[in-house]
Amino acid sequence: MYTKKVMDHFQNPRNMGEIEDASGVGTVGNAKCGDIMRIYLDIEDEIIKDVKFKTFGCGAAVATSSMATELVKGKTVKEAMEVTNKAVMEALDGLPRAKVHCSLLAEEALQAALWDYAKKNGIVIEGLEEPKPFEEHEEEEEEF
Amino acid sequence: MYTKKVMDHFQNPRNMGEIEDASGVGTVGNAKCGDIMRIYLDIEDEIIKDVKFKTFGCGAAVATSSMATELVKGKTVKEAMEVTNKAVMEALDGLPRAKVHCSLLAEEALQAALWDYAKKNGIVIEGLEEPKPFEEHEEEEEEF
Amino acid sequence: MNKKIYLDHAATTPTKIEVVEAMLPYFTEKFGNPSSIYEFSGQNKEAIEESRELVAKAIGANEREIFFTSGGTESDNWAILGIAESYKTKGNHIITTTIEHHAVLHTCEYLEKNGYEVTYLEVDKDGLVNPDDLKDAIKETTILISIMLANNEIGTVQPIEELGAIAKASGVLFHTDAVQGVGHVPIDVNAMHIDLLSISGHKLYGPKGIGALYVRKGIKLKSFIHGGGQEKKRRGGTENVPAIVGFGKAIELAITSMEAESKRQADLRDYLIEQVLEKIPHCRINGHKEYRLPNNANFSFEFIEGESLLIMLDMKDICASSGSACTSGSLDPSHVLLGIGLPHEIAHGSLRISLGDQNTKEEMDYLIESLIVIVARLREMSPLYEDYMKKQAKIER
Amino acid sequence: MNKKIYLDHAATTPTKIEVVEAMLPYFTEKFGNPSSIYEFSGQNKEAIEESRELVAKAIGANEREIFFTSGGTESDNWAILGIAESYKTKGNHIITTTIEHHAVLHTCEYLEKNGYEVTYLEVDKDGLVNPDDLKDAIKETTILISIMLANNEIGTVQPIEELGAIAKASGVLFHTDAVQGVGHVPIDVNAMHIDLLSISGHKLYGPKGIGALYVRKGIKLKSFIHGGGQEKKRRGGTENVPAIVGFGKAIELAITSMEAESKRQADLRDYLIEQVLEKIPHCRINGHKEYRLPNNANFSFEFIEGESLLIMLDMKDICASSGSACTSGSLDPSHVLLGIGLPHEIAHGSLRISLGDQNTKEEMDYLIESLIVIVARLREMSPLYEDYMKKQAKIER
Ligand SMILES: Cc1ncc(COP(=O)(O)O)c(C=O)c1O
Ligand SMILES: Cc1ncc(COP(=O)(O)O)c(C=O)c1O
Repeated sequence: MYTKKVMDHFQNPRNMGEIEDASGVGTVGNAKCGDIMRIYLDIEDEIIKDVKFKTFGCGAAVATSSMATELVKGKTVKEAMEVTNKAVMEALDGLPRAKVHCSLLAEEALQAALWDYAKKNGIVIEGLEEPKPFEEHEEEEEEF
Repeated sequence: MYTKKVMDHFQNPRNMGEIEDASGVGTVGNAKCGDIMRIYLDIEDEIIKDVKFKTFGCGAAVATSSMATELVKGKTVKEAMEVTNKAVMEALDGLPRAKVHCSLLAEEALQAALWDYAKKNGIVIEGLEEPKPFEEHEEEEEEF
Repeated sequence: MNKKIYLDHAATTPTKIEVVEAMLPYFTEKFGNPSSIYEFSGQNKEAIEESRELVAKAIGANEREIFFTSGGTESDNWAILGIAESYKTKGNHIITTTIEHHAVLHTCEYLEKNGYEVTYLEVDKDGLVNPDDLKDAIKETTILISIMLANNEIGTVQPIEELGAIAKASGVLFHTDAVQGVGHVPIDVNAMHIDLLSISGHKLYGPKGIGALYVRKGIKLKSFIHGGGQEKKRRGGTENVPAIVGFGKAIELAITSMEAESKRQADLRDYLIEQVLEKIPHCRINGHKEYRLPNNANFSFEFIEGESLLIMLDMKDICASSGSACTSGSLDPSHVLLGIGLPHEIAHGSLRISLGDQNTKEEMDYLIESLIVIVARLREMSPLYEDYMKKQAKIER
Repeated sequence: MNKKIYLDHAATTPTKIEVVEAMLPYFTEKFGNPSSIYEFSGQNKEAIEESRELVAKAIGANEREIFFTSGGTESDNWAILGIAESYKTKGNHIITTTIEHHAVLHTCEYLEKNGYEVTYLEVDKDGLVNPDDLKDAIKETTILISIMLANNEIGTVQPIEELGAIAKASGVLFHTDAVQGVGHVPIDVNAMHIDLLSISGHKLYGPKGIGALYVRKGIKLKSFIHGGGQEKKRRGGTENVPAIVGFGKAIELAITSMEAESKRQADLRDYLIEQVLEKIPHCRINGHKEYRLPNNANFSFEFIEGESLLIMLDMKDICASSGSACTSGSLDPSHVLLGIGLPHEIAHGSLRISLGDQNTKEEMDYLIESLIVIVARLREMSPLYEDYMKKQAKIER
């Protein structure tokens, strides 16, 4: 079901962990859908010096967050803005159709972390939109 | 599907053939339903001295006519009147449910032959009813 | 002769050894549920998709248009009931023929009891549908035409391409029951304008209990069996992996050998027909002389009845059939033989010989000899023959 | 460990060698169509009837009440759609539960779209139906109650006898999906007042693609698959003889070994549950503690997600499932886990272990060790766990 690359990133996730006093942290997704991603950025002089992630989710969720961190590590903030879900998917040699949303989540997590960094530093990153606020628990009442 | 007795009477039908100038001949059934039986009786002094049959029909039809002739051969007319479809079925160790009508046909053929004998000789056989006239081809129009 | 001479391949075929061998690992080793997530089951998913491709290829379809079912009967039911339901806002009229298999006929009768209108096209004496009749039958409310590709009793092969073109020109969906056709005659769903097509595994040396329905891309078709997400959510139920694998293997083998086998069997068939007609009086062949399955010969012998004939053939180790296997045991003669206009008493005396890939010319000779003896014997026993002979004698005098 | 540790017997079971051996002759030698008239096919008819007796015996039914189908899904569809149609003049209300298999749920949803009313009984936190709820739900128009005997995900076994008695007292027909129950817990259709019961072959070490529906004598049940005269005209389609024979053999073996195997597997299960609950924090067991299938254990591990867990187990050669096999791949957590009131995030972290006759204590130990490592690893990766730990730290400070 998953490509070799996905399995590799799932089994050996790169940059898993957290960064204390990170320049920016972004958390997206919700437990209701079964995916939560958190990305930590350590940015110095507009360069992403370090990046870590934590993910609650399926194999694809783990792999896409791992790959997303790989793709932005050492890059400038501007370059990081170009890491789209498509780029993540391509780097993983593709995802099953039902799992494409994971790559979107990875893109969102990254952008949420960048937003946090921008906000903390009072700067504006071109093209970056404010992420939806993260709610760990579901907002709505259970349907069942 | 058939008992050994049925198969034996089908494979080696007893009294198959015709009797010229028979004392009585009865033909019943119709080709539409796929069964026609004809029984020939040679009766002398109220005793069935010889009996033959011809049958167009399935294995059970052949076997029941064969058995019916066996059961009446050498018997008196009165005794022959007691050869019912049940007697024929029992003598054959039973018939599949879908084939019970064959044994009825055998009884009818026998009674039709007796009726013919009675008519030719102007006598009345107690309990014997006039058989339905035999029509080789269907009376009604084809439905198809 | 000592071994069985099996001449009833239209009823069912033996599963080929290669097919059984292809199936075996999926019972005991690769037994996983294809819907499971672990790798051990992934191989089963792949095996299913390989089979789907093989089935698709056999009829010129795309693999995404193939849905596995439990057999030809389910495929027919699904196609007809599914379209009836999915297109009920468009209309309630269905066209079929009088000589379809019961899987189609009884399904149509069921629909008739539920507010649908069904036209049963008659066929000519050879079993052919007249394309003009089809044209005339189509109306505003017609949502489906279901005409079998090849008849299971008399072997007549319909002008499917022409019928399909008519359906297409009228914008009506076209289903064909190709259970007897696949593996015997070339089929291309696109060239023939077929929208839905039923196949069964056990008629082409595959296992029983497996079949497929081809559904042209874009056609709405309601699920018939509701359940899990299998078959793209269109047919619930844990996939019958071994049978699907066997089905794929069987159809691949059938298509590969089709040209040569069809020719070989048609030659045997022609020899059989010629000999029987020559050597047995009061006998006719049913079905079309030319547009007929390569492996089918259907005879009617006057004055005798089919079941007796079958039992006597069985005593000579010959397995054959009289009308469809499904109808034997019933009292009515086959609706197909009545449908081509045979009178009841002739229909009762029918014999279907359906050849397979193991049959030989020697077996045909043995069959012919056996038939000569048996038919004569049964006629000797037949009051109808007696009457006929007496009539003839009178005429000659 | 090198060989696969298969712990997903609720998804499907390997076909037993004895079962495959019983089936084999019916593919290549005794391949005849049971509806055919010749002796060669007679043996197949007999084989089918022998299997029918074995299936009947397993549930205390009469063999004339057993109808073969293509699997559990078809049996469920037939029971529900058939009764809905046959009794529609009596009423249009059906009662079922929120935790049924999709074969039942999706069929009920289909009926809802077609003028029927369906009540979905909720279950308690252990998955049990409250008999009083059932009593309250029955009304004038109720024609069918369909409640599964044992749940495929959490293993909860319903008080079927009590529920059946309520149905009977109300004069409502009672169907139970016993696909997961047969061969694991004793079943008697009479003592339990069951009118219709679904079984599937591949859940009890028989082949896939075969199942049965028990229909109590006297119950009107419309055909679901229309076709030839098979199964007393109630289910068309050439009989899947090899699968029927295998099914019979499998159910016979299952019933013979049931008492001992259930005990053995329940012991393993209890050991597993005890160890996991003891050794892994933030973990709960789903389903009823006592009224549960002997081979089922269903855990929820907080802060982690099921698919990752399954893949990591798979990497250790352990085959297990998270919710039903059918639902994996979808985004929603299992309706059963939601049905017993689990919040979404807990439901996502569920693991179903279903034992089989080959599993050993050593395998349980290996599973436990693997789980300890994997759960810890996934929690290490989980932002939810991070947040939880930080909260705890704050509280402790
Ligand atoms: C023309 C035709 N359609 C449908 C069927 C039904 O196929 P199955 O027996 O696989 O359900 C058959 C054979 O029985 C057939 O000959
Ligand atoms: C409770 C239950 N009902 C029905 C089914 C469907 O059975 P099958 O896959 O044989 O169609 C299953 C298994 O998938 C099940 O667990």
